[in-house]
Amino acid sequence: MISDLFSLTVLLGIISSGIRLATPYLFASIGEAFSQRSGVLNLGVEGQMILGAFTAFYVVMNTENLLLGVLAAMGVGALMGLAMGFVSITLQAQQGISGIGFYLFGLGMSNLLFQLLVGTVETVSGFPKVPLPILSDIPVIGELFFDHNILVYLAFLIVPIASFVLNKTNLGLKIRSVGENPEAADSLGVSVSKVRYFTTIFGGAMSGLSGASLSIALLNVFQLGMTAGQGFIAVALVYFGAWRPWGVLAGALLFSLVNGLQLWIQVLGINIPSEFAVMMPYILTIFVLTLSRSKYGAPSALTKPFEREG
Amino acid sequence: MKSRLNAILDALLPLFATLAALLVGAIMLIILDVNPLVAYGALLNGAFGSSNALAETLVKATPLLLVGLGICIAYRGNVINIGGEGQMIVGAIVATWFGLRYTNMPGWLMITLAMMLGALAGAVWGGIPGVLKAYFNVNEILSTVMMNAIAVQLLNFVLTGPMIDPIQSEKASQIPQTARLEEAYRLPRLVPTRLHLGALIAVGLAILVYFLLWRTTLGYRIRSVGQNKFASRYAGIKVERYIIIALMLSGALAGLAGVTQVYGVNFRMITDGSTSGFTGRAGYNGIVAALFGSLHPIITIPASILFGALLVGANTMQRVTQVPSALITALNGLVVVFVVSSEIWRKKRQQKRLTIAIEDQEFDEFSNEIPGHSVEEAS
Amino acid sequence: MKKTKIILIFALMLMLIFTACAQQTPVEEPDVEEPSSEEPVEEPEEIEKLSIAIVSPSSINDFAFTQSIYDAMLALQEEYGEDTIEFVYSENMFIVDDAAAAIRDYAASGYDLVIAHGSQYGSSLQEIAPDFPEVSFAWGTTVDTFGQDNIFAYEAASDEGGYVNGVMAAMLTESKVIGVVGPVETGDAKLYVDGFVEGVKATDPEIEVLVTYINNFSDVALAAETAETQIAAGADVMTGTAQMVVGAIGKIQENGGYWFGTQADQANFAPDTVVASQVYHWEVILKEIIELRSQGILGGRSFVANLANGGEVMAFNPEIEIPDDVKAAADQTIAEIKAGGVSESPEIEPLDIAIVSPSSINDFAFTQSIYDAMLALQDEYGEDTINFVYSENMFIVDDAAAAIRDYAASGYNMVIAHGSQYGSSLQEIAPDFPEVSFAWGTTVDTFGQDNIYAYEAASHEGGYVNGVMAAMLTESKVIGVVGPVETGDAKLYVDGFVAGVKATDPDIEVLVTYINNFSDVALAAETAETQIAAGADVMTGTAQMVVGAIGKIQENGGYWFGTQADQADFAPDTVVASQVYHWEVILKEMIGLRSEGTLGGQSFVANLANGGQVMAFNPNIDIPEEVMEAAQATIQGIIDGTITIELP
Amino acid sequence: MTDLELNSGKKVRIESVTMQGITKRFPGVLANDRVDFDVKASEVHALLGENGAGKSTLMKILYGLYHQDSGEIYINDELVKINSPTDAINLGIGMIHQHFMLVPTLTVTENVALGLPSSRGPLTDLDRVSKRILELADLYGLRIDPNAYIWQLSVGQQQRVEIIKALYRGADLLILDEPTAVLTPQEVDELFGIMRQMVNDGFGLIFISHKLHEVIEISHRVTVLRNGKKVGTRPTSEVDKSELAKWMVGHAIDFITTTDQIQCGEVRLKLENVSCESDRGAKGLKDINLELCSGEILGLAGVSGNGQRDLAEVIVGLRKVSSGKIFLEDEDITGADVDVLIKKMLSYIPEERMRDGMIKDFTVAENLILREHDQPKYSDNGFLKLKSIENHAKELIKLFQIKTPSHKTMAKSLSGGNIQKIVLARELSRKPRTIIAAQPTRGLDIGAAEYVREQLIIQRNNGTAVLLISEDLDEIFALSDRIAVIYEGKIMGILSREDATKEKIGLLMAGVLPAEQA
Repeated sequence: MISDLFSLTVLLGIISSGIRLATPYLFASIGEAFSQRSGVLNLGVEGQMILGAFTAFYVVMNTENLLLGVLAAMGVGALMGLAMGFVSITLQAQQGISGIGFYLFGLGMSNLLFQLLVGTVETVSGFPKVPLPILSDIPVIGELFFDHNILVYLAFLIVPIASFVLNKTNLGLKIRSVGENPEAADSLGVSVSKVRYFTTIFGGAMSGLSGASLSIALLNVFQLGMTAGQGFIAVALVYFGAWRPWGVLAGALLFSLVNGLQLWIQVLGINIPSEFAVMMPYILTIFVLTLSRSKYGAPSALTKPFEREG
Repeated sequence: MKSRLNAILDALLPLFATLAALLVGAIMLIILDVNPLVAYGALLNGAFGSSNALAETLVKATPLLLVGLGICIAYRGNVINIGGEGQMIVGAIVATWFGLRYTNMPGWLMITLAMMLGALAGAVWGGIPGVLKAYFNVNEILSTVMMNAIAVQLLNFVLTGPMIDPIQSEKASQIPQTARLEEAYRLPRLVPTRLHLGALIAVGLAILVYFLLWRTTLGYRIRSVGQNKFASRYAGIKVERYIIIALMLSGALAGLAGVTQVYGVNFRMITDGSTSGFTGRAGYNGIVAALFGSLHPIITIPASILFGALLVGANTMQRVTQVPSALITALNGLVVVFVVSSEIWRKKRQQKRLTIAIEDQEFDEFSNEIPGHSVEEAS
Repeated sequence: MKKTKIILIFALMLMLIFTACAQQTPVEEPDVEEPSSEEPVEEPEEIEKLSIAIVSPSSINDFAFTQSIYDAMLALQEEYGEDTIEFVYSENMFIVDDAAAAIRDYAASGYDLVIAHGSQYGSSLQEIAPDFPEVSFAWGTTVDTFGQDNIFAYEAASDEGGYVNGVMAAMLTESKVIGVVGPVETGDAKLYVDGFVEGVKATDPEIEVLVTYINNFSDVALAAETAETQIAAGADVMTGTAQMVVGAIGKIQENGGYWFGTQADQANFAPDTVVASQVYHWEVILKEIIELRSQGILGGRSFVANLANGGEVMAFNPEIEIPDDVKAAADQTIAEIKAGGVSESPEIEPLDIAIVSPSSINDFAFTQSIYDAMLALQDEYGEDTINFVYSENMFIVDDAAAAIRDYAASGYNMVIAHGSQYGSSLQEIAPDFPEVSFAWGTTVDTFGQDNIYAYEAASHEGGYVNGVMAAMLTESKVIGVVGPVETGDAKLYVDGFVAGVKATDPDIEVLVTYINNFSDVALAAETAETQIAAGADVMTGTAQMVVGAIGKIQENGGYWFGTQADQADFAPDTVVASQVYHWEVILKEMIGLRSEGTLGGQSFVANLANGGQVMAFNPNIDIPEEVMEAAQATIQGIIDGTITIELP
Repeated sequence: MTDLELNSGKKVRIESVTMQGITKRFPGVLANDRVDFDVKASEVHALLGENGAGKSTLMKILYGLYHQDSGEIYINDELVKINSPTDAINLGIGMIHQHFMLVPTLTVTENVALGLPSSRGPLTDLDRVSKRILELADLYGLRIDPNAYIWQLSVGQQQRVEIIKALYRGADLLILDEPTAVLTPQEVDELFGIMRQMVNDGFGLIFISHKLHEVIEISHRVTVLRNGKKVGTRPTSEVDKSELAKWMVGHAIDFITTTDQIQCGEVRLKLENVSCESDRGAKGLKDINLELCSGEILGLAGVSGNGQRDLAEVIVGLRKVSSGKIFLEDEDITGADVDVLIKKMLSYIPEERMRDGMIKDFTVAENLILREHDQPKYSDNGFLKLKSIENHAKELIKLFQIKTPSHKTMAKSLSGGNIQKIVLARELSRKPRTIIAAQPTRGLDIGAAEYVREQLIIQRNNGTAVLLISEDLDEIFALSDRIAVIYEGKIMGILSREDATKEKIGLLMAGVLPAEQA
């Protein structure tokens, strides 16, 4: 049975699962990477995601306007990010814990609003698949990589963009410096809190988008607690990716591909308890990181509030 | 006098913050057409209104305190242990297995052994991220999050297979639970409620952890490693070892929390397929409790009770007012956010007091040492 | 639309709260608790001379709404004497501003009671009343007194008469088609029509009721035209409300059918056609108002005219020979309504029931099934009899235990622990509350305690039926199953499903994947994708996260079989059938036992045979006949025991 | 308003800056008390004072990092308001902070470009910036690789980056906050060369220091602060060292040197062909052979970054030896753990005391037992003996005159000098047999530095072996019995004090062997 794993269908299946599963992680992790690069640890990603998922779903259900849904989800995420920013930047609260608070808040609010405004599980028509001209006609690869909905493309497109912004723009320079040595940035007239507010708001918007990618692009449905801890995995993937967009991509793909693999293992009836199959992506993620021995450290000022003395 | 007042104000700060959060919650309640006074009356009543309510609050606070104590240690060692959920689970699995496997032991002996084994299992589960961090530079936030996910699958596996209640395994429904521990193995009840000895043990451990951190070389080293790795190495402390020890101790206390949940409350393990069904989110809430308690083991005691009261009372409030339970979750989130946010006032005031203290001291010394201003005139 | 409304209502509520806070402080609320009808008023008490003014939107002889209040005044005058009751009226005040002016004018010129007989007059009244604290105002039909102590409110429970009319209409129609002509779908009219339809359906669900709202109160021609249309569609019995229905009555009369009236006795208008009318006797209400006034209470209360208090009366047309059985049914219905419930359910004591369950009441799965059952019970026994509360999302066993104990201690008669993981806690709690019944699901274990009921669903039965159908529908011979954790109800269902498939066609491959998670919708979706990629064209699954999987099989044009809730609403083109739990069947048995003094100690299984489980086939899907037949045969086989399900 | 013009970016060349009556109060501390200060174009104005005298505070006010409670600032006789570093930069003021304001994970170019508008809009224009850096570097002799990461650079090079940052922003008034504290003598000379050139080009420079000879060497005028108050301002040519010292400290100071020659005792520490790897591309050690006797101070001279740190760490057990052997009192201690060596009474005063030598969030008492916390004196079977720890702390606080409210105060709330004293008190009070002292007086004010030197001499006189690693040649010559010179991880030679001259040592430090010297 195990040999079945190496057939083309299965291989393609795993890869396409990996691409889909990675999509929400990419959005949320890239956003989180930005906020961590500037020194803010946001553990509230999960809450922002689920509230974003609900918002997108609800807006699309009522307006059938997908773009509006995406924007609303990003807006709600950004609002949560703003609140997170206020608490952790202006009020200098413990970031990890306030994040847990925002997670609970987002979880509760999405659930509450769903009960009051929707009531029962419904579908919406979300983003359709957009086969890319020419590219999607390439046999095998075309279907695999170039026949997805627009948010999937966007998720993968965001990786090089994020990398470019971080490394090649003034904004990126500011973000990196604020996360490493806020005093230095401050002494050169860079507003540490402005930069950090920007990244937390951006991170929130991305988390919202991540939620939207679930509820109006990949699944087209909202169900209570549907993010199921993915926000926390997204945070963990930022560590895996050593705060670099390409690293995050590698982490998200690894985790998602192994997740796809374990699904196939179960589908092929390979005889291991399903629990152990489900464990696989987690174990492998730790394992790979243990072996790879990242040379990059965390941003020096991560979780440290900045306050000019005097 | 003044310093005592300040200390009291500091200690009450989380309480004020909680009240502020509840005030925001009141608006939501009004929107849901529920009288906030009735709701919060129910909350207070549910948390403290009767001896039974009080006992429930303490039962809830017990695992929070145990996990929170572990967080105090880990945090002092500058490691962030988000793995309390997983550590509770493996601690409970091992202790439960032991209690079911060996029957007819004296109760006190079994309880002692089970606690030790559970703590050990938790320590191992916490130690793995510790080793990974110390020697392989794997970030512990990542590894503990992953270890939680692994632990819950382990739980699902043993409770549906190897450790399932033999009675259940014959039934079609196959509830994923273990058999019950025998009567003798259960933690004694303190008063005729569900309040069990575990609560006292947790308080005892809080004092012990306080001593450990500030009165022993081990604690000294953990704190040293947590504050400054370079200086610790310079002081001859093996930094890696103490990172691991800090996470292991943290895991051990979480493991113990798992044991008390089984031996003190439910007498068996049950899962609903997620972590929180067994742990009651204590692995996460314990972190919050520890931070409410300023990461100080003694202050974590009232902080755990406060947070436990909030959780218990909120459930009562839901029952009485019939608001959707989602509101409770959101409200808890608000409380957490408000309480951590309130810390800034404590910090600000502490800073102020400190500088005043130094000023007084320094000016005294200067006035003794410095011989007048004659030099200035010389220019 | 509904959602926007809720948001609006939220905003409004907020504003209301603020205004209420601002207003309520100085005003002493009259004590509304006082029983308003201590004794039926037979003999009119001596009252002071009273001058009353009526303002109403249509004409006093409209055969409908306005006429009802006018007639009531005449009745009052008759009772108290013209010397005592003096009244004037302003009719056809359809312009609200004019009506406001009239109301103000009457109040200013010393009338004791001004009746604003139109729900549209409310906001005017709210402004005017405070200026005349000595004057009583009455506003109908509504229940809102604006918290002002000189406004009475009154309305009619017109659904009651509607129901009675409906029952009779159902028995009289031969074509099995009934027409209804309504003005605007709101207020009194809607209440009446809804009650009517309910009455019809309760008597014969097969009857088709054509309801047309013409969105107009006065267009008699349009009402006539509507009646023509309905008659053309086969209606032989009709009803309708508001003054323009006279047009409709004329038409049904022409066609020799029957009419049921409301608001006023319409028999005079078409003696050979109108069978019965629900007539308002506002004088019953007005008498109470007058009496309160004589005691110095100028307002602040609201009243409902209904069959029980005589504010509504069924006027049967003596000109028409109503068949005995119809008359008897009508009388019986009236009696039942007066007694407080139309239900045929056995009389039971009022019960307070509490539910504790691990997920959310709208989880589309396990918890929702028990919640829906409670609603069904309430529907059946009435909300007065069945009062229930719930604690949802009690995934922490310990919290659930606290909740269960708390409910038991606070006097609930029955506490339902709807989660197999709660058993252990229940075992401890139940002995402490011997007077309380506990129910534990889903399991069969009562722990030998005589106040615990156990209930579970034979979900493998529905699973088996689903499996049989799935096996017949798959073309690829591959079927996918998405499960949460391999245990309990989920395992039972999946095992039953697999058995059903294999029994039908052993060659079919069934791919079972447990994702070990109840909420990860994305992972469920991905699992479905994987199974589809592996060839699955028919799928099933259980627990709330399966919505992700349903979406995927839908995209791929395959079939889905549901369980726990009817999932056809969710994906009408994909869900072939769902196994639905009807816990109310079980709960009714428990309630019945309890009323006989048995508090527990028995276990129940919801299955196909006892109706606790029902197969809901999706009417939107064209299920091939042989599949449908096989399904029915399987159900029958399971029920009569000829099919035994082999579980692993 | 002219200040409006200035703030709006219209750049006026700074001819003079005048600060008048500046007062700044921190919660509880009067950091500046009505201080007047001025600086003109083409001069170096030294600001002299002990640690905590208020020099840095005054300059941070000028740079917009702090706001004065009262007092005015004038540029070219026009009142200006400086609310932030951005304002200061726009006015043409640059500041080289004592602790460098650099982001270690960024390149030189990125550090310079940070916070500046780019010619390419939102995109960085690093190529242009690095070209300009090279131009500036050329102009002032600031050799630097624009593409290097900051963490790869030596302290001296990092300082150059700081100067370039200021120049790049068009500063024509430069505040140098203790710029020499971290530099080697050669680097100091280089810096002074740069400063002189800048003065010639019309820059105004404020030079903050507590090193008298440097002030006398480089400045045109000197202002002395003490306790937040201005003591006075004088042209440098009119003052001498001892006078300035008296101003600074408030009383006269005697400079000490070792004069007596003590006979070397047994060999306490011996390194045989020791080599090691270093961090991040630095050179490490190559075949070091060294003997240290009891009762002597062996001075190790060398330009910063030539392996001094590695040598110290290898000896005290913080760094692995790749080859060779180390003996402490004839016992092979190669690869021994730090705690073992501590018990052998090996004391170590680390170079970066703030980072390596103490724990900010520990109390003074806890810091005072950092290296001995598990000795029987302070702990008993794993339990700390709080009473004896407290007594120990009280004793040392008195003995070493550590200014702290109590032994329970967190170390972080003490001044830098006092934190240094904690480290010294701890390492010197334990009756060590061997002391490795790395830059023990760096960052100390005169009084404290002299005190430390005195302590080292007392230790030596008591028969302790002292390895004094210092980049301050004056100090080396003042204290050492023998002088070793390290260059690129190798010992270039060991001279007795009699044989040593500054020239000889200087050449060895530059890597020129005696044979070549001829």
